[in-house]
Amino acid sequence: MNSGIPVQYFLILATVMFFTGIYGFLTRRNLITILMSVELILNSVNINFLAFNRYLYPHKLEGMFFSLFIIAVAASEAAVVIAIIINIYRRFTTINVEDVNEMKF
Amino acid sequence: MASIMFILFSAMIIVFSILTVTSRKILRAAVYLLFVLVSTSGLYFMLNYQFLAAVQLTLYAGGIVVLIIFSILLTSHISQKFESSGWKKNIFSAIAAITGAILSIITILDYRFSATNEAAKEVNMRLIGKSLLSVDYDGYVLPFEVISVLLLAAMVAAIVVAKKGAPKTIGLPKINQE
Amino acid sequence: MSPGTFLIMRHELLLIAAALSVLIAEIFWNPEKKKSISLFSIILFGVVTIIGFLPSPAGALFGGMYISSGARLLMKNILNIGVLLVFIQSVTWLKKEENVEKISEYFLLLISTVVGMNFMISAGHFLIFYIGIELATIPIAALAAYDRYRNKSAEAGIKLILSSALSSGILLYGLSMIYGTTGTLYFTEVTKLFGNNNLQILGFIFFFAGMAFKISIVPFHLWTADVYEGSPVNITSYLSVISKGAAVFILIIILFTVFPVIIATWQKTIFVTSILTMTIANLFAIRQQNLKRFLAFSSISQAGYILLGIIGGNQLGMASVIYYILVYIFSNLGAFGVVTAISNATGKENIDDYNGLYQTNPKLSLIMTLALFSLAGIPPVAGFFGKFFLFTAAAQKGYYLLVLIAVLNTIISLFYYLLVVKAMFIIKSENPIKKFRSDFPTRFALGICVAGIVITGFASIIFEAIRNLSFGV
Amino acid sequence: MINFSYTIWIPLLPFLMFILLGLAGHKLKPKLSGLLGTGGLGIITVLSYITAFKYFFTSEKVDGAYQKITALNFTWLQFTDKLHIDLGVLLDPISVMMLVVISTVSFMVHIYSLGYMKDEKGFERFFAFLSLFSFSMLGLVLATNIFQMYIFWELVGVSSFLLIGFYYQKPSAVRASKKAFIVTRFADLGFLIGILILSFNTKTFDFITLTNPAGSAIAQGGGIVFLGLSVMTWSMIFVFMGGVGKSAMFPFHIWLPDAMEGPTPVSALIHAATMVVAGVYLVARMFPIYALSAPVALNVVAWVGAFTSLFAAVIACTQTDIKRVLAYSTMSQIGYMMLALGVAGYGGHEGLGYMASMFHLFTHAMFKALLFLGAGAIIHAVHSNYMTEMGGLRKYLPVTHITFLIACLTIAGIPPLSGFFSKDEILAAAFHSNKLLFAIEYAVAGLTAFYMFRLYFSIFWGKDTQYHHTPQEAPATMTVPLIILAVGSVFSGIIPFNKLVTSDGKILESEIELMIAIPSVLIGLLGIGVAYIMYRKESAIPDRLAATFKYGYKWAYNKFYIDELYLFVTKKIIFRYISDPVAWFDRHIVDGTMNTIASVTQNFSFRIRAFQSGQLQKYAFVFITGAIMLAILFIYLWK
Amino acid sequence: MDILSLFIVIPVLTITAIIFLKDAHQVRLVSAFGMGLQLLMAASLVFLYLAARHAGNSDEMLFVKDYLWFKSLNIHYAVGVDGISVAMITLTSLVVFAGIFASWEVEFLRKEFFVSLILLATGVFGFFISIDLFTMFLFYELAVIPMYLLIGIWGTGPKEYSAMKLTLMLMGGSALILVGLLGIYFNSSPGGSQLTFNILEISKVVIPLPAQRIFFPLTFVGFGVLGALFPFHTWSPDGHASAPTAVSMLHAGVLMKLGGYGAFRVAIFLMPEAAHELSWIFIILTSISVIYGAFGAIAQKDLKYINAYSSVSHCGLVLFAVLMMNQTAMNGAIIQMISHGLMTALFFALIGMLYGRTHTRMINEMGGLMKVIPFLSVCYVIAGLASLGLPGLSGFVAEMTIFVGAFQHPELFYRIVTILAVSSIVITAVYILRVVAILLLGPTTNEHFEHLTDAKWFEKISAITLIGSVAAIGLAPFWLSTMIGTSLHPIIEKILALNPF
Repeated sequence: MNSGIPVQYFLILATVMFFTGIYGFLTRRNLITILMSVELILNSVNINFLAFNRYLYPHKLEGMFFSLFIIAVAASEAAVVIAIIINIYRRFTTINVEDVNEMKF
Repeated sequence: MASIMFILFSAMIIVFSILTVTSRKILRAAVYLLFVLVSTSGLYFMLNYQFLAAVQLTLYAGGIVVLIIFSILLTSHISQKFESSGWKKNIFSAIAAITGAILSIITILDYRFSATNEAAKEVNMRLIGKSLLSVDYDGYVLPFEVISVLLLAAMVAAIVVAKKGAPKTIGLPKINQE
Repeated sequence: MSPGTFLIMRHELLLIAAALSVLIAEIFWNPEKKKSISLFSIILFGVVTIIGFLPSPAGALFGGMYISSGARLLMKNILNIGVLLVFIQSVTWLKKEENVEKISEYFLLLISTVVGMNFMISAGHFLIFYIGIELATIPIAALAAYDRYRNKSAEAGIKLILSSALSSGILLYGLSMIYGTTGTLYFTEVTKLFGNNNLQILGFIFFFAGMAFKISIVPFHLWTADVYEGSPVNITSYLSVISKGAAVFILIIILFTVFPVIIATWQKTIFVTSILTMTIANLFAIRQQNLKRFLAFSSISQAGYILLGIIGGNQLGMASVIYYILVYIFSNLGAFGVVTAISNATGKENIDDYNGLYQTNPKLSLIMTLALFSLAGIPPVAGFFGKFFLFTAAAQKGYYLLVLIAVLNTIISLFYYLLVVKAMFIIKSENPIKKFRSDFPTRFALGICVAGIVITGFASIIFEAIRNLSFGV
Repeated sequence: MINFSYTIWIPLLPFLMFILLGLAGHKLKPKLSGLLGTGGLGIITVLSYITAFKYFFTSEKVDGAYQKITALNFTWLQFTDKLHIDLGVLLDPISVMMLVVISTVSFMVHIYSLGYMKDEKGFERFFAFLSLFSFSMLGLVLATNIFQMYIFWELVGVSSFLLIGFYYQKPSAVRASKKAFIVTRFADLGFLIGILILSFNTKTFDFITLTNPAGSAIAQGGGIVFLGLSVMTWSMIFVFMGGVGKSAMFPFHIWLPDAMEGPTPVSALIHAATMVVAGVYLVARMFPIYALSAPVALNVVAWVGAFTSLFAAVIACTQTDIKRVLAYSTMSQIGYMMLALGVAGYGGHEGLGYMASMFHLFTHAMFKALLFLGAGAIIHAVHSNYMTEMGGLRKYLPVTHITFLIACLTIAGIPPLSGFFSKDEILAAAFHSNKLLFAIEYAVAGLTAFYMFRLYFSIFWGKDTQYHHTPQEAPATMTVPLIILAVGSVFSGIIPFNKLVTSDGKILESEIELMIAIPSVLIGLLGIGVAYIMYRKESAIPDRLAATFKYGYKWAYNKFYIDELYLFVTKKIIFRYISDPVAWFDRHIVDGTMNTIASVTQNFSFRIRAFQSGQLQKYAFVFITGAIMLAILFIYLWK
Repeated sequence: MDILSLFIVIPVLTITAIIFLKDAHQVRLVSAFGMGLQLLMAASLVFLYLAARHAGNSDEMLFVKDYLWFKSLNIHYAVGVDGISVAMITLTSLVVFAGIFASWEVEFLRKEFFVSLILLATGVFGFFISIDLFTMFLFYELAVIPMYLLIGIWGTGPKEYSAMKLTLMLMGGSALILVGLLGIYFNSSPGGSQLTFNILEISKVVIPLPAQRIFFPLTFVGFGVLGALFPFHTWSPDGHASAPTAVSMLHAGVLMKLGGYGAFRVAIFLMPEAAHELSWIFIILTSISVIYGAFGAIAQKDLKYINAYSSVSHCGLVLFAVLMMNQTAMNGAIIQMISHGLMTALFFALIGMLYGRTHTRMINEMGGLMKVIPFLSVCYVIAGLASLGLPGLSGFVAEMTIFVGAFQHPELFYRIVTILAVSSIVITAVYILRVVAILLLGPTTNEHFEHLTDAKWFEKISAITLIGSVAAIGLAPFWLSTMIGTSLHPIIEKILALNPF
């Protein structure tokens, strides 16, 4: 099927995507872009699961279903995050993450 | 053919991912994210997970990205440009991310994956449906049920937080406002 | 599957039923009488708690995805007790005008997190575990942001949910590696197929980092203080006791049942992180002025001690951890109960505000002292026994150095607990907190906590019962 | 065997009296408490005399030697199987002799005090303390073992402390009592160390076992050598250190002159007749060990005695406080006794010095008590201690005058008074042993006569001083003891000590050696003559002499600056260079370390607060780096 | 109910009674009654004990009661006493009794004061009757914690600082002990049978030497902190100086003895080989304590500081003697604990009473008190004399037993160190007399002092109780010495059997 492409390629792709997401999480100042970075991270994990499932363990559907549920969880998580972000916007009139630091030390 | 497609998709994914996390215009970032998600679903097609690819397109690209864009519209001006974050933060984050990536990749490449010998299952809607409702081994009815609770809770949670109520009286004394 | 087998899932089913009942009540209840939803929910949950204690069969369902055993039931029951106490403590706060219209949401969300935790504890498959852990976290984030009119509350919410999302991302990445190397996510199968190669250890470390986030282990703890401080007090106590307890439970189950092969690795991991956790948390706690923040660091350091029970990988260790969580529930809820009562009555949350408290509110001061002493591990209260058993468990495997570091850390922790005691008893104040009388639920909950703090230690039967249900690697 | 068990009452009675007066004294009438104390002492005196009679004249002798009789003994404190402190009564010639001395002098002093201390505040307290002292002193001499002796040794010390500081509101008295206690305490440290070494090597405290000439203690003790000397020698030197302290020998003599701050009867009893000779008694008690097993230590005894006697005599010539003169005289005389012991040997004619020492102890007790009581009567009359403020008192105080003169003659060694006999024996013993020591003692005899008569003439003759109040002779309670003691001083010389008190208990054949006796009398007369010339009438000779020997006089007058030396050592070295630094070290280094640990913790806690910056992304950064670090650590570094 | 457990039950009942009392005046009566009862119990315990011994009962511990508590860890609630514990219990009840009367006039939060005080006492009693290491440790910590409140609330001077320092340092000690105890526990059965916390059972096995080398120092130093072992003694001066009277009494009198007793009963008894091997290190430390404490006391001006340093010196002697590991020295150590407990309690009681009158503790601000308040002054002198080791009072007996015992040590090094330690008696005399001279004797310096009143009845009870005990031991030490000595026999035999000198 996809025998031409080794599974490692997928994994490397996912890893790069994963750490790109992490980079975004660490650097973006806007809360919404941070949320986007989280989505990137989750997506990369999905790729991993699917690649493993397809290449190595196609006799079961665990990887696929895991990805499915990750998507579902990500969706609900995103909903709550956005709700909170909106609340933050109401309270702080900004969604710059660096300004949201009333509590520290 | 497959490898060309893989190269295409993965290039898109990587490029747009990086653009997503570096673009200084938020709406553009959202659009790049959409591209990433779409490319990913392309990969899923490639891996023969058509159902999941569809879910990815509808739920992720269709749902979440739209949600994100809405919230962007609610909270920002479209053309608003961020001042770029401090270079220190960028450098250190990049170092951390690159170290992590190198570590992971080295470790992955170090490992010899071995595929199972058992026969592969043909992934089709019937199988997916059966598995989703199966209570046996490799059946996923329980997570399916649990996720419904999660979705309900998330819905309520979002409502609780976002519900707009006029701040009538605030019972807490001033001291706690700070 | 016969309907009888559902009995095994009794906890989860009852809880879901309870959650739905609250939802239905919210819909059909007379809006004027919304306040009584509190009572309704508490009674409902009390019933669930009691039923949970009835004997129940053990076994696996859904092809091994759901596992029920004596230890897991015990953990769920212990959590239920804690949740019930938190519920009772919340009543006063929920009566406040700005909260009245969200009472049922409060209970609904909390009960659903309990559902998540129960599934997490009963997980036999990483998928259930993952969904459980998310279910146990996402609603809490919303609740942390529950005080919509307080900046800090919103900040706490966003910090919690984004950190948690990051940590689940890392955890998932780790899980994906475990899946990739073993080809399965069923606990029983992973155990068999797990080796000791680098990729699996990488997967394990990332998984551990995700779990460590939930338990607030250094260096994955930084969210804790801010979230605890910003959240409403009751949510803080819920986070510090129930969420943490559940995460500890599932961590110990997974470490003992899924990863016995790499015991050497996770022992080293725990060794390093527990030293870091105890020390750093204590160092931070010394300086705190806000009591919630103070208790946050205290609870982080408690997590460090708990790791001592896990590190041995023995039956005694598991027993001591479960026992300690029980004791910790009573002690921490005792402390938070007092903080809640005072916060509700006066809105004061700083240690300085407590100056001279004993003169005006001796009972609250005594309860607080008792709770803090229990947290510090001073006899004759239960915390002493709890800590002693934890240390014994670590010493059994020869981790004397770790025990020494831990006991030296308890001295630092004693220092800051005594700072609070000093404020209440010793320092004189110009205008101390006025004398007030708490309402019945608060007093009731505090009474239970005090009884728990005092009795749990002396009544050896509790520990022995826990030990009989525990197991080692 | 004669039953001596009643002797337990001899020490016990004063103890009960002490308890009674101490607890209930302030409720009794002062006079009654005084009479109670005196009465108790009277009974003891009678008992002592009975005991002495029975012991010396009716008890059985073995081989012609007096036996050591343990009248009573019980274990008070068990250390090990062999080492235990017993309390008991040991009767042998010297302890019986001491009984007589102590009870006699003490009884006299009690009677005297009834008059002397009349109208003093704390009268009953005074008698309580006197009873305590009597108890301790009697317990000391009757001790059956060295540890019992140490116990009472300490008790004597404390009663001395209490009595010197009797006028506790007078700062000088407080200082003196403190000094006396601490100096003797330091000496007692040596005693205790000596006991420890002794007991470690001999495994016994018991005197009879220890001093048995044929016993194992003496036989084996000399064998083990430490730093060049045998352990026995070490232990005996240390034990002697205790004696040096108690008997005010050089260099621990400094407390005795100051101790004169106490009431005069106390000086008479404790600091002249009884307690200060405890050191002599101690050496005598351990004599067989000294003589047979630790000759080096015995040599030390001799030289310390000789030096002190000379040293004190020189100082005595320059002092003007009459009690101080007497105090130095006491030191000098005790030096004699020590010397005598030091030159003695065990048994036979060698033991002459031993006998002489005990003899002198006895006679000295009489005449020195007499001198002090006489001085007390004088002070009582003129309200001053300084002989420069006295003169011509013979007219006012006839009884005192006569008895004082007798005492002076006795101490000067004029025959046939008792002092002559005892001093002569000492000189003889020294002569046969070491000519240098003899020469020193010979000179001291002259000095003694000189300073005593300097005192005598200055007080009773000399210038006719005008007094504010006409001095009056003391009441009968004071003069009667003077007379009794004067009689004692005159006649005690005829007691045949050579038959009664000897080193081995056997009779010692000795007679007056004219070769030695005549010169000694002559030098005594010479001293008297010089004093007569210088002090009979007011004259300028003393001042001129003092001017001629300016530095010598100044040094002697200032007691050779030994006090200052001590002061330097205590104040400067102990306080400033040890204690204060220790206290500083404790506060700043030891405690400072603890505080530093605390502050470093706090400081560190403050430093690391940047981690908790409130920035979500920094938290995440730590999270990620933490996870990566752990992964690197456990995958590649520490697998 | 066995007699030993009553020693815990009675204080607990007293506390309960106090809590439910409405009238603040009755509080002290109830306390005095409860602790008086405790004193009677202690007296009867002495008689019961001696009677049992006389009847030929030669068990190591008498009145043993053993209840299984935590089955899985084999933790028992086990009590039992030998002569040593009986002596310590008697000491404790005496000091507590005197302490109650010494704090008769506490006004501020009286109820809480007595509750804390008796709670502390409960811990101490529990410690002394325990023969199970777990319960022993439990009671040990229980005794330490009330100190914080007692000093912090009712203390004087820099009380918060002192209280915190004291608590933390003592807890630091107990931290070491905890590790030591766990080490002992897991090595308590080299044969592989049931592990145990029971002291008697552990004493029958030989803990492997490598383990002993680790856990002996931990345990010894841990207990040594409480026993004011140099350089871990610095909590003591500040703590004592800031503590209220009764607390100083109890603390110096009893609590510090926990250290000595624990070092003896746990560290040395259970791990004699390591003790023998390592004793020289600790001998050096304790000798420093002895001398250093005494010198430290000379330079102080505050009465309580003087006494605190003196306690360092005297308690150093206890540990010193224990380390000599022979019958006589250990006997002396125990007597010294009792003796020091009584006289230092007396000291602190008197200092408290003086302070209550003169409102100062600086010796150079006082003077000539003998004339004004003779009773207290005489008591002070007696305490001082006891402290400097006057025969006829308890200090002498204790010190001499220690010195003679220590000097029997076969090795020269130990004997030389003993001589150093002996020299402390002179330094003691110096600082005691200095204080007595400045404080009590001489003319009255301050005219305000002319009108001071002498001791009240309750103060007299307090002082006389203690003086009586001090004198009783000093005059008739044999029964105490014998009682302790017979109990030491089995311990010494164990040590001798393992280390034939």
